[in-house]
Amino acid sequence: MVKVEFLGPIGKEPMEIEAKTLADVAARLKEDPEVAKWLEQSAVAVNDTMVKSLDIPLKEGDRVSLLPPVCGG
Amino acid sequence: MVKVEFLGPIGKEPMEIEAKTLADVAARLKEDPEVAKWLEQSAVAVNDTMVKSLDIPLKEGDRVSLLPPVCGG
Amino acid sequence: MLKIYPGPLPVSELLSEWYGAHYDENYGAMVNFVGTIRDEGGIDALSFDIYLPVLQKWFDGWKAKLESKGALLMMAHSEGDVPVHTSSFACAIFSPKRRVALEMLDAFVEDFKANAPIWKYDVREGKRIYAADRSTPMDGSGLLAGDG
Amino acid sequence: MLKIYPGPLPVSELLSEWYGAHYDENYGAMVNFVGTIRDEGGIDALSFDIYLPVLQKWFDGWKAKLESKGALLMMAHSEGDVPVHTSSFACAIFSPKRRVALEMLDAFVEDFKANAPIWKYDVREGKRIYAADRSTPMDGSGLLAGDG
Repeated sequence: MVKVEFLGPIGKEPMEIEAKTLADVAARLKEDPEVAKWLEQSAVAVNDTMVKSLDIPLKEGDRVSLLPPVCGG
Repeated sequence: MVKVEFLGPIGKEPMEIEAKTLADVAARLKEDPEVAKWLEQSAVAVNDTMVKSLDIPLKEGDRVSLLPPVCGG
Repeated sequence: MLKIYPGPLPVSELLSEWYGAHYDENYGAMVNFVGTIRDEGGIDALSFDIYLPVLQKWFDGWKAKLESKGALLMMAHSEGDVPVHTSSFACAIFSPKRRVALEMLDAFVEDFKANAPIWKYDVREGKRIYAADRSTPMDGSGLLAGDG
Repeated sequence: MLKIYPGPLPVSELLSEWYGAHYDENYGAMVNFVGTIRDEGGIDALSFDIYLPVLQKWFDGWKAKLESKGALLMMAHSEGDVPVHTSSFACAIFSPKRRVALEMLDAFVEDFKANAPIWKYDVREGKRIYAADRSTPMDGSGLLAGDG
């Protein structure tokens, strides 16, 4: 199981899902309409490191974070 | 008569000279070896306004200032 | 050094503290940027969420980049509500060279706007509304939307 | 506002005063540049001559340029001796827009270095030596050297 967190304005409680790669996470999240609408505009971190590839392997206990559009300052 | 001032490191007392234009001032200053060496690197103000042309007419009492290379900050 | 404050930043104290901590370390230039909440669109305040673990890594990356140029970086940001005409963001760069200070201030502030994990909300009549129209997708956004 | 100080600038007080005077006037960004004397080449201090009438006109030109962009400009500079590790130059720009603030800070500081009528001297063992090697001829230099 990996934990998926939704940061900032997504405002959704974390989910626990079965996933071996980020591609598995993507497939699962697309099924949830509330989350799916954020996917196009969100960046992704695994264990708080920003990632750019779906091939990232995931292991038990990993945390995947979705970061929607930002505006600091 | 116009007054010619030498600013910053030139360190020379002001001179009073006869001059109808800046070209007259230039001719006069080139005769003074102590000043001549600064001319290539100095900018010029007439009555505290920076000028870019030798054709500027001068009148009695005008002040011409020589500004050598600067370094503020 | 990255500091997070609940509510508005004490700007004068921060600038004085940063200058006082480093003025005698032979940096020829200090530059600062301070962001202050503008009174526009009828808001009472802006409010900020921060995801600190990623913000800290982002900041540490910039700090290391500046250190490689002989320069220092420090920054403060607010979390929660920041009323109009108070400040939510401040930073300082100390550098031996003025070109490094000026160029890195510009680059740092622009990357901050684009990639620091901070979310902004308008506060109107006690309600918090995500500032979607002023927000920017971070580098690498859309990864999970692809056909993977 | 252009202020000349005999000796080192009170940097923290200046930054605090500038921020305090304008934080509530709806400028979204304040940027600062502070120049501090580096300990190098065995100097005890730098020393500055200023020709204020031309400096004031140069400053007023920049102030008007920034006002046309909705921005404010203020600056302070030292005259006379400024020991190493104290500061001789500080400025602030307030702007509604951060791009204006960042771009104008860079342009203003570079033009300051090239065209503000200020002369720098090294101070060593009580002697004042013109910093010719670090000085720049102002725009239009050489006018009186031509064949006119």
